[in-house]
Amino acid sequence: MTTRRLALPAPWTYGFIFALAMWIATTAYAGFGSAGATLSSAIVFGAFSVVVGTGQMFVIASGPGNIDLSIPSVLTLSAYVSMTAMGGRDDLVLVGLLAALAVGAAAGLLNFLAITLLKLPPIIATLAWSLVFQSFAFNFGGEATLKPPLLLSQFAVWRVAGIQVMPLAVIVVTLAAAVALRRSVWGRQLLAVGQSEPAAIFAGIPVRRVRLAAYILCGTMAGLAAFLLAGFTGGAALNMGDAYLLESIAVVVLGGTSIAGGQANAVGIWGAALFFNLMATMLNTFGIEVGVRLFLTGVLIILIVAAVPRGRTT
Amino acid sequence: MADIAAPRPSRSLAVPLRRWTGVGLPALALLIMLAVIFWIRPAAMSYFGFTLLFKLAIPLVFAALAQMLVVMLGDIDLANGAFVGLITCVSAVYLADQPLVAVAIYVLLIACYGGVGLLIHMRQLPSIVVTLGLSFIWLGLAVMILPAPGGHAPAWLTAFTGWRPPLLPLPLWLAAAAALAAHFVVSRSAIGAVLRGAGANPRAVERSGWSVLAIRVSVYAASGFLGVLAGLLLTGLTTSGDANIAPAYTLLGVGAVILGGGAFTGGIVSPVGTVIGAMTLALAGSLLSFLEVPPTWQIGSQGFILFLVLAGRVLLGDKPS
Amino acid sequence: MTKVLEPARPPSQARDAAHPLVRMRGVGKSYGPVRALEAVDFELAPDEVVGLVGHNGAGKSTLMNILAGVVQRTDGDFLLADSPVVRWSAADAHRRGIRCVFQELSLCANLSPAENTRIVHRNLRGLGWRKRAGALITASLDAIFPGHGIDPHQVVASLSIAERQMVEIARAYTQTGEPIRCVILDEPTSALGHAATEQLLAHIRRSASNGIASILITHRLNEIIAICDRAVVMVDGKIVATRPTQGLSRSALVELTGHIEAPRDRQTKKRVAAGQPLVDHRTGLTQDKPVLASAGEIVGFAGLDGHGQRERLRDVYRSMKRGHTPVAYVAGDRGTEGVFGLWSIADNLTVRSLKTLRRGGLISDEASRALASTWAKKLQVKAPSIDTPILSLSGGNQQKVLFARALASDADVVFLDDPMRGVDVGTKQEVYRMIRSEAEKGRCFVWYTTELEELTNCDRIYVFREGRAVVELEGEAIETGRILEASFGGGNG
Amino acid sequence: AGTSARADEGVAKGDTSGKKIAFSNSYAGNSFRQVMIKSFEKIAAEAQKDGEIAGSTVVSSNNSVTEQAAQIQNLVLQGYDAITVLAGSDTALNGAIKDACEAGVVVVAFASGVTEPCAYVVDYNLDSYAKAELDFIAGKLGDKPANILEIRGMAGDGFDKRLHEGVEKAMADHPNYKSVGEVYGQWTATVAQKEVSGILPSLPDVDAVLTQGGDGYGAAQAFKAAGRDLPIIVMGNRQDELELWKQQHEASGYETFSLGATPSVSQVAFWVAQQILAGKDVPKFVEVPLLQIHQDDLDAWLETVPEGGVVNADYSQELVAKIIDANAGKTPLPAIPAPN
Ligand SMILES: Nc1ncnc2c1ncn2[C@@H]1O[C@H](COP(=O)(O)OP(=O)(O)OP(=O)(O)O)[C@@H](O)[C@H]1O
Ligand SMILES: Nc1ncnc2c1ncn2[C@@H]1O[C@H](COP(=O)(O)OP(=O)(O)OP(=O)(O)O)[C@@H](O)[C@H]1O
Ligand SMILES: [Mg+2]
Ligand SMILES: [Mg+2]
Repeated sequence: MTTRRLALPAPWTYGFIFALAMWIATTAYAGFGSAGATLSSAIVFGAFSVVVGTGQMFVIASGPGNIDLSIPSVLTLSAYVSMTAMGGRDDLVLVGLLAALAVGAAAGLLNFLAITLLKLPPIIATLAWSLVFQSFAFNFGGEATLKPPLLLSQFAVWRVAGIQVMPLAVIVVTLAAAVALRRSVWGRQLLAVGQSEPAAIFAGIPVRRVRLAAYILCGTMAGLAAFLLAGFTGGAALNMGDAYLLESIAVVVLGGTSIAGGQANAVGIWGAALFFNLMATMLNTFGIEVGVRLFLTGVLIILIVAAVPRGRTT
Repeated sequence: MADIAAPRPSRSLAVPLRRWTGVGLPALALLIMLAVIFWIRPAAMSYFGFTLLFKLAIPLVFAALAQMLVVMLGDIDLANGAFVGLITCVSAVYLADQPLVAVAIYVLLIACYGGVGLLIHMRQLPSIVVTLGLSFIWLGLAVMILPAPGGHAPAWLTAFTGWRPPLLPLPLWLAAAAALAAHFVVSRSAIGAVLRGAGANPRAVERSGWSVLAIRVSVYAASGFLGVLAGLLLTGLTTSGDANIAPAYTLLGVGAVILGGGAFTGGIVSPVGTVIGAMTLALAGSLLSFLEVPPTWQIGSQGFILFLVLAGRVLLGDKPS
Repeated sequence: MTKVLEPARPPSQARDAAHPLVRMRGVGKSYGPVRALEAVDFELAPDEVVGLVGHNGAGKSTLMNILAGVVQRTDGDFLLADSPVVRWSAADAHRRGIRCVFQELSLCANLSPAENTRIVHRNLRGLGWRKRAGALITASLDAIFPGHGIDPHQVVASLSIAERQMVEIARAYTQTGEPIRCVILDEPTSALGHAATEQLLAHIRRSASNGIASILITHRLNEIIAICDRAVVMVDGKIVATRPTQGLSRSALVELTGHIEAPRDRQTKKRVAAGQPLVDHRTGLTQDKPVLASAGEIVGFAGLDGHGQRERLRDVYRSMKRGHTPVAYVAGDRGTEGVFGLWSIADNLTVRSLKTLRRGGLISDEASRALASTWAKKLQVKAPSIDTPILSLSGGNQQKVLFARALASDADVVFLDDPMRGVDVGTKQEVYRMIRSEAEKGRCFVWYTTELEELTNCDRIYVFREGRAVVELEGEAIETGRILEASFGGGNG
Repeated sequence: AGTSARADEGVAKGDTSGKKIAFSNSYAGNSFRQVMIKSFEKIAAEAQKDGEIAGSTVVSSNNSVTEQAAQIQNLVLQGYDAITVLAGSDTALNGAIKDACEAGVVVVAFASGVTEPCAYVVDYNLDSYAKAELDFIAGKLGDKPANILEIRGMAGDGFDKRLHEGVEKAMADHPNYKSVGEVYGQWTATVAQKEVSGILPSLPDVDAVLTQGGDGYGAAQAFKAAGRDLPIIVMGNRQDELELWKQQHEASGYETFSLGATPSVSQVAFWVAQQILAGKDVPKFVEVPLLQIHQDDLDAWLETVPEGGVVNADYSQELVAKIIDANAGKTPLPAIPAPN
């Protein structure tokens, strides 16, 4: 009695498959000459979503209910602090990077403290902090866009042999995250904590430290994204992070990470990020009316989650 | 039989405390905020003042109750705010002149909500992403129906939202009615027990012969219905429709549910707490304008108010949710 | 301990063998390639008490779940009161008077016992339903567990595991419409204390004389011999023997399950000269003895259920978790405190040993698999491979994996939190042996158990009363009578 | 039209020293709005010092129209005599504004198309905004066929819709111009850059880009990243846009045009409110001039803008009175003079 089952692709590949479909549809519509440029633009902007998504993934994987809604404001605040620290000087670029990462890490720490000390659900704690961080950014010179040093702007668009370096760097980050999840002690412990906190306690895992690291990493990733994004788009602006609130969650879940925690996929985030960017490009290219565009966006998101096969969990 | 009846001293206290913190804490926060406002502006302590203070909290109350139903099942609805926006558009465009069309659209939309529940259940999908996608669908539909803010509310609707009933201002009557009705259905009724059970342990409820599928579909539809009510009230208050009017309701609603003692684990919600939580959050925004906080700190102060109110739960030794 | 139950046994010829309540013919169940049940024939008379025994993973729960309508059989026929059953669901089973207390707790923790009762009774509604439901469950609890002290309107989450189990059992015996014909109890006693167990067993017998048949699954074979009319033995998805319990001996029953009962050997081994104790935990409460344990020692926590043994065990674990002595913990409540449900056997087994499995900073796959297969083999985990998802194992086998996790680690002190819950007789014997041999190698065990007999494996025990370790017994002094006496406050307590 | 001297021409001198004026702002999350708030606070503080008013306040809601409506109601309760409103929605505040009017409060809505008739509206003429954009393009490209990319704001928003309608009207005058694409940039440089980058590969040569403010720099970055020549991108008075324009002009003679609202429109609203309280007869709609920057004034304007900021200019009470009079008398609006 052998039951043959159709070999379906793994859940995390669906982002890539859908992204490919959008890419083909776009280029078929606009002419195949545009294929390369369309893809490379999706990769560049996808890279920013991937950075914030990777951070969000660690948090989401750390257990049901864990989520970081403060990413957009942490991103904005980090960008302001970092640009201020550099003051447009090329020799301070490293200082700026460290400043962005430090602000992100501190924000992650504050999020975690509110969650543990005040015993707030993460969704509320990070929301409340995000309001506070936003105020910090307002007070940090919100009346102007702070400009990045030339060196940073150049790095953001730097190409070697026609290939842009920044997305490559982000791919390295993704691979590191994937290895950390599979092969590092912290990564395994994170997935254990995400599946069951009591079981993790009794398996000797320092639950709090593991989760703290996840939140700090998430903030740090937002800081990194802030640094790169400010370099790429010409500075720190108050609303630069807004687009990444829902997108950071969506790319993680569509990328094959379980929202209930305990299971994560770093590579899949790329597929989901490409899907999102190419979907927007496709709908823009088709020139459909905006209401229909939004409608189709929603339908496609639901379609892709519904298409992913999953066993009925009992 | 000493072994069975072993005393557990903490337990007898913990439960009423938990129940109390669900309703009492936001209620206390609400009273403190009101006290501050009245202290700054005694004139606000009047029928007229109460009406103005709470008028715009009422649609949020209904939106929060809609969110509460979904949270009760262990899910979350990120499309709640967009849906309320869509309802204001439908109402502002059709309700005055073609009421039957409007009602038909409401029914269809409620059915869609039920369908989303069906999809989530059948395919075991994470509600957070499905409703995220759904929010784009609602917004898209709203923009198709009403490309820019406008339209007009039917006279009877604006008359209703502007009505001045005896004894208490309309917002308080509506909030009390909503809280009592929801409390009766969710916390007291026989079917309410099954619904909350299905949120906490669907397997056990399924094993007792209930269809959790049917439960999820009907609860989502009920949530859609409350969303329609929220949208209608909002249309009446603003006399028009706007696709982007209420995105903030999504997270405010979630906040109200949690503030009111609800938990994301499913099955733990308090309708009365949610209603008071919604009014508290709505008033928090107002408090800031009374306190004349500097503009750059206004947003941050809202965060701190949230911390203050919720930190009360820790002081009272409540369990994390 | 079960002597009270003997006289209740009715004459077995009173049963109408020609018209059984339930008749299963060639029932089978496959989970993909896993054959959980193979052509099982099973019958139950209307007033019979049948005991179902077998090793972990034998298929007992699967068979009962089919009867209760929550699992669909893949082949075979099924007749209920002589009429064939085609479509069968949990609701159908309930309607026809078949109730089941499942192996995993099936209460909604956020609801009160009264509300949980309402969930199984569709006609408990309308005005005053809450009061009626409360009265119903209280009456049932009073009938089965007199003196239970459970408030029917307080949320289940605040009840102890034993109390929840009582509520769930009592709920199965509540009746509003259709009379109850049969109650299936899948390891109901594994979470109950002694007194409650005895009350339950007595109630099962009483119900049988009132025409309610019962099927009892338990690994405590004495319970089967004490109250069942018939013992049905399962091995590897098949029924291999059916025996009347009259005159059946425990060891004969063990043998039928494919195990051999080892003689109860108590080797009084030479204690390692106690140097610095590994465990030294003091609370500062009056009359509370410090909990001490040295390398090579097996220390037990005894006492009546709910007198603070588990809490103390956890306190000791928590206080040592951050210290220098490596510790491990084997949870008895494996569903919530033990297994990582998304992971395989290997992942579950190695999670406590990750740090030692690093090669050059990263965890080595090879080393993990080697560790996992060694220990899965040692504990005879019944599974196709170490990559099998842990949740597809039977409960007892999951427990073995948790044991293996602790033993495979570098822990010097292993805490056992009633770890034999739902473990079959054969496995228990092996695990006892393993614990002793590990202790001889210098490990220290702190062992909380609800099964008094298990305490004879300990070198020393603390008997708890009202949250304090009041009496310490050592060596030959550890025997049931002394323990009970100390638990109730006799002796020197 | 009536060019005769009107009785109430000039600054009304009624006593407003006991009056309080509030500013209800829908959103504070970008630098334009931050400057707008600062401009209001500055002028209100000066006016208070000069004894023109008794007090002022600013409240911002976080892009939540319902919260803004509640705040307007609170301002009424707090006893403000006039409320200037930058509305988050053209219609959703109607209920709250009507309540305020009924409570005797002067409501001046600005930079938004509030439809409640009791409110005074201070706004730009968005048709002329769009017309100015296309007129400039036509001046450069003539009437030969050209491809136009339009960057819009946010779907479902009133400002976006009205400006887009203006664009459609203006485009009708240039039948050879073809709209080749339309993206939504949310008035945010990063979003605009992303959306334009996405659609650009599929577009033919783009000759001109229409913007709504806050999105020109992002669009330019997208063109640069795609390795395309910069088309005529109508700028929106941001410093980075002007800087880029200047660099491109010096490098390759690039020429464009910049126009937009000034954040200090909040000051216009403030003075309009004050003048109404002072008894001036103010028309229900007060059009404010857009600030336009041409190649010749570029350097002068650039001098005045802080790095990364927005071009701004203070409005004095006299200037606002002149604007009101021009509106009342249907005479041309006084232009905002270039700094020199
Ligand atoms: N005595 C206790 N009672 C109730 N909950 C506790 C207790 N001790 C710990 N916890 C909870 O269990 C979780 C994990 O606790 P644990 O002792 O494993 O901490 P930890 O992560 O090891 O800490 P650290 O990182 O400081 O080593 C925490 O969320 C904590 O709130
Ligand atoms: N959902 C499932 N998927 C795959 N295999 C399963 C599933 N449920 C049970 N099995 C397999 O079916 C077999 C019988 O399991 P069952 O739970 O009936 O055993 P049991 O006799 O009740 O054991 P225990 O005494 O440990 O409870 C086991 O080999 C188990 O691994
Ligand atoms: Mg079983
Ligand atoms: Mg078992």
